[in-house]
Amino acid sequence: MIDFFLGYYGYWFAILLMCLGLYGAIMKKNLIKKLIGIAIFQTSIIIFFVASSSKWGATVPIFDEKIGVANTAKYINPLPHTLMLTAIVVGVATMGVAFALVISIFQKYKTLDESVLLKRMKKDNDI
Amino acid sequence: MERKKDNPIVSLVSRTVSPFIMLFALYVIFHGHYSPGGGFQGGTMLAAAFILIRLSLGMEISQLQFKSRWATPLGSAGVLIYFGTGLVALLFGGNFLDYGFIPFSKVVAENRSIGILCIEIGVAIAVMAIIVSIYDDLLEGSSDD
Amino acid sequence: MISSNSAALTPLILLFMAISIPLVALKKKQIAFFMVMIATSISVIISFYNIFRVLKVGTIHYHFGGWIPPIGIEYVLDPLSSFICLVINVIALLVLIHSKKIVEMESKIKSVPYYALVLLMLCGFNGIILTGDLFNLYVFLEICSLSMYGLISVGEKQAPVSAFRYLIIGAVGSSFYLLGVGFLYMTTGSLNMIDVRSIVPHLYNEPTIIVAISLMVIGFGIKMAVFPFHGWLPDAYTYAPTTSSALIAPTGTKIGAYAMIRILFFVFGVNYISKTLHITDVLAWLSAIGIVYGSIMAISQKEMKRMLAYSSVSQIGYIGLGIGLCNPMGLIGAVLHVMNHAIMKACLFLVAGNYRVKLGHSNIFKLSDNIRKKMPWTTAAFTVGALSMVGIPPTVGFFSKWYLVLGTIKNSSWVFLAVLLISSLLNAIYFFRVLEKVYLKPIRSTNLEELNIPENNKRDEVSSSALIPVLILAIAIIVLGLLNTIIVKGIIDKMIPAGM
Amino acid sequence: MNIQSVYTSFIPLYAVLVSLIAVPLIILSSKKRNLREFWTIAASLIKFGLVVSLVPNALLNKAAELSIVEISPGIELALKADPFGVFFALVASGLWIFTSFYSIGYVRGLKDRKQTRYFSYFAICLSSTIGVAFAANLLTFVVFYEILTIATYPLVIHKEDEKSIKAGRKYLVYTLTAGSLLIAATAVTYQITNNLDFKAGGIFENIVLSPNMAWVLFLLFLGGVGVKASIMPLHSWLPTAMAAPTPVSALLHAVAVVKSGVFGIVRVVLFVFGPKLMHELGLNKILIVFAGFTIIVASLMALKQDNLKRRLAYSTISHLSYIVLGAGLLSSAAILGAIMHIAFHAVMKITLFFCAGAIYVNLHKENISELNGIGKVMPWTMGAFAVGSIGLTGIPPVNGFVSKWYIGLGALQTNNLIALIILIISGLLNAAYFFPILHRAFFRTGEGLEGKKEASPFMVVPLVITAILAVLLGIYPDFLFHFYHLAAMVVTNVLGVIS
Repeated sequence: MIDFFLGYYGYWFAILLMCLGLYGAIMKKNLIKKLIGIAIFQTSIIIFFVASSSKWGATVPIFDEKIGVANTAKYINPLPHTLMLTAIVVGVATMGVAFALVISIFQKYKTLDESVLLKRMKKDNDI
Repeated sequence: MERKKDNPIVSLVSRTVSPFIMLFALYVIFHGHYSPGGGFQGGTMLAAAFILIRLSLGMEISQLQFKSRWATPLGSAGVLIYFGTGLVALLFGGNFLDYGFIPFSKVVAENRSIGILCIEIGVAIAVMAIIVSIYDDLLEGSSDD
Repeated sequence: MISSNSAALTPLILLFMAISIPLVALKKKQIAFFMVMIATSISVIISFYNIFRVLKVGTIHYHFGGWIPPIGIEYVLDPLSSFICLVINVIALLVLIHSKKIVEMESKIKSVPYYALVLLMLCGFNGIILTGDLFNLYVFLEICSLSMYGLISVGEKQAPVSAFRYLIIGAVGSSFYLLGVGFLYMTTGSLNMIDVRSIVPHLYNEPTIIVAISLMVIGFGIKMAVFPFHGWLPDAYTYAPTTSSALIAPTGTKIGAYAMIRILFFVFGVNYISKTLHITDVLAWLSAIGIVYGSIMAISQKEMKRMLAYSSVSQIGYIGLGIGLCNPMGLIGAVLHVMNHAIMKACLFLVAGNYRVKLGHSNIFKLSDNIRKKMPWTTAAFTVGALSMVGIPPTVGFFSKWYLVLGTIKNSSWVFLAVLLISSLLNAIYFFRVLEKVYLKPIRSTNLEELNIPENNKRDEVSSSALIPVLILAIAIIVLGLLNTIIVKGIIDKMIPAGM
Repeated sequence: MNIQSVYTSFIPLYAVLVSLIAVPLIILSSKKRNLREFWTIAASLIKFGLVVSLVPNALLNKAAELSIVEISPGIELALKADPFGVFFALVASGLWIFTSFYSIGYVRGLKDRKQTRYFSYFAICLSSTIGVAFAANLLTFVVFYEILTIATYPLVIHKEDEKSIKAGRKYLVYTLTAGSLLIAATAVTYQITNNLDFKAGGIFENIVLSPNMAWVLFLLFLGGVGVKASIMPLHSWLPTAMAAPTPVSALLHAVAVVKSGVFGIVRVVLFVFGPKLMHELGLNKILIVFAGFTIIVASLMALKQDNLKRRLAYSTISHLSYIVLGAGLLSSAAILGAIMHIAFHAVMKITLFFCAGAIYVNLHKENISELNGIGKVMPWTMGAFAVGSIGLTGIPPVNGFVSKWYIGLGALQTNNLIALIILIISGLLNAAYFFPILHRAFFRTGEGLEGKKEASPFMVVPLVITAILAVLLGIYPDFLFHFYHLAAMVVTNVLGVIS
């Protein structure tokens, strides 16, 4: 039982972060904070992948004379890391777009607080 | 966006550090294909170096180093390098991105390593340019309101 | 060389053009449009070529970098992917022809980056459709989503807010999908769809698989805007510029639908999905609710684009219902409706755009019958589209409805049958409301002495570049309706997955 | 059952397309009204000619067949001119000629706007009606049926005032709902039988069908086609739709739309379910009950209408149910009478509508209470009206008597006395709501009629001709168009007995 919690602490941490990020993305009123939530959410997924592929006593999957090709158990599966590299880049791109949007929202409505924003939008829609 | 430029410590440190960051970034890029590292990481480091200058010395000076309006074309160029490598492979009868077919030399393995190097360089340029341009856009976006 | 690589060419060409536009059109802005035309027409030609090759030689696999899957990334051209690819590219071509004058007119739009984004989005679509690799699908999903946010945000004043909302929801959705991929990779150790398909049956009773499926379905459900996840759609379509909404509304959600079909039926297998997990039942019920909800909301709208957006919600429900029925007729109906709805919605959104060009608004209550005298052809096209949405034969709308009805009866699920019929009546309500506005004089002006007053029925039709695509789509609605059997028998029958 | 031979021919397709081809011509020549009307007339004449050219073969029980395009795997958009289809097409296209002459007089008499739209949609309606008549399978039937629904809408709202727009909405609600029911029924049928081709004796002839399924299916069908046939609970769109111009009411609400409704019912009864199944499961009871109810109640409601067109509308409703009743009785004579009533009632009712329209255009009078003494002003019109009403009451020598006689005979064949009693009562009611009009017209002196003359020949000639036609058909039912033979042929095909 105990090692069900301790043995998977990487996953538990990822799940914790995930909930944190979702909470931020959904509940926070400030748009920037929403974005931070999203970022945390994506990071948690990255951590999840990396944790899933991490292994005790194994090294980076680059050929090493001391280990040799034979016992692949000594190498970490590189694929999740490369995938996460891409995921990180995607996340960066998302953040870039998101910040651009936030800036243009701020230029148009002079606020980043969602409730105020909605009020001002309603004023526009009525016109 | 009013800011103090003449802060000697900041400017001195950043001026000294940034070239080394670039150097290390280049190292990471060029050893990406047979050791940890590669285009993404190296490109990000390069961008970090540029952004450090932008942060510490302000837009005017940093424009001498790297003009904002270069960013988008440079990014496209980087992707084009990546893309071109794949296309060349395709032209020489392989599949897309099949570097083995690019005749840099006789040995296929060598072709592969050079091909992947081209890819890494392209990616690095693209990433660097894009990150810098994101930074610049955010800066001017926040400055003109 | 073309023949050997044609599978991978469409996304590559679109990507190439997308990144070379900023370089080439640096000096002359007009070049951008022509580059877009070249790119899209080439991709249309290639997708025609692909579909015929697929029909001749069967499924085509393309291995990137010569790496054999499951190690390498592969593109798969089977009837389903080639068909959807063709539909998307043709619609995109027509809408972009229409965009020639429109983009010039919209002051906020910088044409060069706009067109670059458009091509990037199309590249993402083609990639999603063609790829046979789960993670690669995620990457393309993000590419097209990001460019969609950009395309939406350059619209009216409220556009950035709706784009931001879409971004939040969309990011969460694609992250869910990524998480699902993670779970799947942890259990199966492979990312290649065909490979996973062969591995999964041994792991059917693993809870991880179930978690993965549900995460993926939620992710695609958000992209596809099935009922509970549709929140982002109406605002996004309403405030986006004309070209963007006309480009995204017909294609964007269909991509989600395609990915849903691909993942559910071609990765996890029909029987497991429908018999063991009943995910398709959940999907069908949600879609049924969405159909009714979307129609009812559409009735209560007074802005045409918003009305069309809500009707998209309900039409997506049709597709989801067809998938959820999980029988051949249902799938035929769904896939056919992907095409039909793309055509209809493109036609209607372009008409709304033409109205905006000439009147400056597309508010239903401000329309009157001299708009018909002004723009007879556009209005005729709108009529055809509307009748097709209602499902009047011999338009395409009737036939997708027909196949879906057959599917519901085959499952003897009478509730869904009732939902389909009721929704077509609701469609009739909100479309005939518009048609009455457009075709009939306002009530008071029908007394006799006003009849000999000359009205200003001067022709003021939009420019040909904006009119021809609309007319082509309107004609296609009728012709494809009459010829639907050729498509169904020739292509769609071949994409029925095993075990259905 | 004598065998029905089939030959391929394009004539049915041409018959459908003629008026569709006329539409663009009409629109193009919208400025030159004479040319425009010429197109209409030409189209109607050609169409009638084409249909007539199909009659001889139909009399030999040879059906012209043509499958145009496959619109769903295994189902084709196919036309087939079997005797029944030819019969209905003959009625519709023949009366279209009179109507087009008449409507020229009508719309010009009122200086109506949007005449181009009026004539073009008229043409579309006619082609879809012919399509309904010649439909070879259920899906084709559905397709043309829905097109007819939509094409009628612009004619119903033609006046574009509050009233007619409301009428149009009501019309759409009813007919579109019916259309969806019909689609559902068709789909269910396809699911069960995998075959939708109309077949004398029924698609379900050799298929075991659970009674519950059959009942549900039959009710679906009844809901689908019953709306246009305006069976009683579903009738209320018809009187409202009388807001349309009179020629429209005349053709569409006495001939095309409602008749394609009853045509559909007869198709369903005889060619989808088949008499055998109907009889075994007692489905025809539903028809008889609904029809009897409708006949009586509609006649009673007609009594209290003062607006002439509304009274005619209710009389239409009750007479449509004659046909349904005849089909429900399922005996040879009854079916024969029902089918003949499709034609004969059309002739008589179109005469009456023409008269109503002539009165409206000439004297701007719509209400029966205002009709005092107009018999002296418009002798020809009111004479024709008299003929029509006598016929509808069922008095020889007008044709209404013949069809009603056969239906009564059929009631006796199945010794279904209630049906017979219903027929008699409704005859009396017909007399009760028609003869007062004649009494007012001829035997009372009206005021404000000085200097008024007969309506324009454009309108009078057609209605006189139709009246004469009614009488001739009454004396000799096979006159010129072989209505009797065609009907008999249908009965033979379906029941396999010569009546």
